Amino acid sequence: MRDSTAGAKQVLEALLFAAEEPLSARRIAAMIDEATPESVADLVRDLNADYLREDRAFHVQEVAGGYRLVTRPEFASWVADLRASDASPRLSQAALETLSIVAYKQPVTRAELESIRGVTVEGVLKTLVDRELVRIAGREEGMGRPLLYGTTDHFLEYFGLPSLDALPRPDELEILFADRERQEELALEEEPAPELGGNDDAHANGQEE
Amino acid sequence: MRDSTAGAKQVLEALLFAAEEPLSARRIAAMIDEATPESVADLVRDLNADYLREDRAFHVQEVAGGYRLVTRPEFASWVADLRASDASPRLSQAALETLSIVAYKQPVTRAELESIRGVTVEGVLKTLVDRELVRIAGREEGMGRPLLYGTTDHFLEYFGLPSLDALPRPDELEILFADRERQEELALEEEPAPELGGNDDAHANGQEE
Amino acid sequence: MADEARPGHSVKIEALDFEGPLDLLVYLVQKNEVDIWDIPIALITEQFLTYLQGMTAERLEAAGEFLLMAATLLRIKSQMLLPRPEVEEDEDVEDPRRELVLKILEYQQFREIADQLRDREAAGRLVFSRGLQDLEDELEVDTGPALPEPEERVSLSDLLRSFTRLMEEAQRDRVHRLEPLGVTIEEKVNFVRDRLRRDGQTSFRDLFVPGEPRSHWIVTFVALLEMVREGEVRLRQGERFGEIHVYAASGRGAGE
Repeated sequence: MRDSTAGAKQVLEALLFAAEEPLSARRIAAMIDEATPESVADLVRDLNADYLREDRAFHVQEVAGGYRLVTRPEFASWVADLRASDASPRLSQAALETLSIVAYKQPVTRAELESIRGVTVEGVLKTLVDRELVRIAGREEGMGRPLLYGTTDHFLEYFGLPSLDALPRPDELEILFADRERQEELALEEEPAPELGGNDDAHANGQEE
Repeated sequence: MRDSTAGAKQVLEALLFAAEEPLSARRIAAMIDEATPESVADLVRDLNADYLREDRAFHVQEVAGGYRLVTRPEFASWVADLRASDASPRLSQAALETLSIVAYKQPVTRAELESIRGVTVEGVLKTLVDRELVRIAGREEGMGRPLLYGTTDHFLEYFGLPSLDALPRPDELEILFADRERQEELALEEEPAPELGGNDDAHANGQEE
Repeated sequence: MADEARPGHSVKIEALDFEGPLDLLVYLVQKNEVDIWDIPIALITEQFLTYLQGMTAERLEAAGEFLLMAATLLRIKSQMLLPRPEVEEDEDVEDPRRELVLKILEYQQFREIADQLRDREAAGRLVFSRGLQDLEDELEVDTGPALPEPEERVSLSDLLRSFTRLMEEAQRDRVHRLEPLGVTIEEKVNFVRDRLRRDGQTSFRDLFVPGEPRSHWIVTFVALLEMVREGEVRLRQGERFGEIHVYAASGRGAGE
C-alpha cells in the first residue's frame, strides 16, 4: 500500500514535470491507475510537502486549468537572467524570407527586395539591421542612388557559416530543401516497404514509430 | 558557508528547471555568484545525489555540452501519453548509417558519404538536414567546391551525447578511422593472408607465387 | 549482427531489400562465414548476382548501385583467374580484392556505429525534458513586467528553406517580379464590383485569378479590404476554415 502511493506520487511528478500545460486532477487521475481525482489533491499536497522539506527550487502550483510545476518566487531574478541571456526573439517568417533574399542577392536595394517579396519590407529591414544581421553596403549608382543592403559577419556567425560562399548554390538548395512532396517520395525510397522485410532485426523494428 | 553552498545548488536547480535548452557549465557559472565552471560539475553531482535519494522522477543529464533535467526512463510510458504529439519518427537505417559517417568524418562531402555507403544519399541527407541533425559546415577546396556536412548540437541532444568525443567507438577495426594512407599501412600489418600483398614500399613483402 | 534474422524463408529477399550493395556483401560474407581477408570471390559473386536476378525489370532500374557492384565483382573475379605475372624482387602486387575488402570493413564499421546510435535513439525516446509552459506567467507572479518569451534560434535550414520556398513560388507563378505592379487598387475594386454585379456574390477564392502574378492578388486583397471598410461588401464564412463568400452589402446576394 505504502509503495503504491510512493509510485503514484512519482508518476504524478513525472507528469507535471513533462506537461506542456497545467494538468487537471481528472486528467491526472485518468493516467495513474491507483489515483482518483480526489486522491490527486492529496498526492499534490504530499509532493509539495516533500519539496518544502527538501528545499527544492520549485513547487506545484494550482492554477485555473489544474496543477503545474513552477520555480519558487525567490528564484525569479535568476530565472529572469536566464531568459534575458537566452537567444533574442525568433525571427519572423517575413524577416527570414527577406534575410534569405539579401543573402543571395546582395548587394540589393529595398525596391528589389519588395519586388521579390511583393510587400513592403521597411519594418523587416529595420529589424534585421537592428539585429546586425543586415548592413548597409553602399549606394547603387544611378537614379536616386538607393541604399544597398548586404549581410554582416554576425549573420555568418548566427547561422554557423564559415563564409558567404558556403551558402548552397541553387542546384544544391534544390537537393536539400526542395518541397515536401518530393521529399516524401525520397523518404519512401529510403525505407524498404515493410512487406519485403528489413535487412536485419533492428532495422525491421526501427522503421515504424 | 553551508548556506551559500545550499543556495548555489538551489539556484542551479531553478535554472535547470526553467531552461529550455541544455545549459553549459560556463553559462550557469555566469549566473550564480559563488560558482565557477568547475564547481558547477560538483553542484550537479550533488543535485543528482539528492534526486536519487529522494526518488525524484527526473535527474540531470549531461548532453550537448551542457546540463538539462529529464524524466527518468522508467516513467516513459506515462509521459509518452502526454507528449505523444512531439514524437518525431525514428530514423531509418539509411539515415542512421549516413549520420554515423557524418559524425566521424565531418566535415565530409556528399561524394564521400556515397562512396562509403555505396549508394546515393541525396534523400537521406535532406531528411537529416531537415531534422536539424546535420548542417552545412562549409565547402571543400578544389574541384567543384562541394558542400561539406557536419553534425549539429541537436544531433548530440537527440542521441543524449555530452559531446562528439562521447560517440560510441566500435571496439575492433578502430584503425580504419585513420586517414587513408595510414589505414592501408595498418591494414597491411594486420593481414594474415600471405597472398594479400601491399602496394607500399615499407611492406615490400609482396607475394611471389 | 542480426543477420540470421533476415526473413529468408517466408519472403523472397532481393537486392533492394538491402541498404545497398555493401550491405548485401556484408550479409553474404557473414552468411558464408568466410574470412574477410580471403573472400572466395567466385562464390560471393555468384550469390550476389542471384539476388539481382530475383528482381523485376522495373525494380532493376532502381538498382544501379547493385549493378555497378556486380561489375566490380566480375572484374575482380576475372583478375583473380588471370595467371600472376612474374614478380620482380621489389615489386608489390596488389590483391584485386583488397580495395573491396577495405570498403566492406569500413562500411561494416559504420553500420556498427549506426546500431549503437539506434540504441541511443531508443533510450532518448524514454526521457523527456520539461514541458514548455507559459513562462511569462510564471515570472509575472514575482517580477511584474513580463519578459519577452524566449524562443529558439532560427537555424540555417530554416533560412534556406524559406528562400527555397520563395523561389519555388516564384517559379510556379512565372511572374516577372521585377516589373511594376501593373494593376491599381481602383482597377481591382472595379473588378470585384463587376463580379458582384454579375453574380450577386462570389467566393473569396474566385477573386484570385489563377496564373495572375502574386502581386496582383495582393492588390485584389487590398481592394477587397478597402471595400469591406467602406461597407460596400460583406464577407461570410459558413464554418471555420470554410470557404469565404463575398456579398455586395446592399445587393441581391446580401440578404440570405
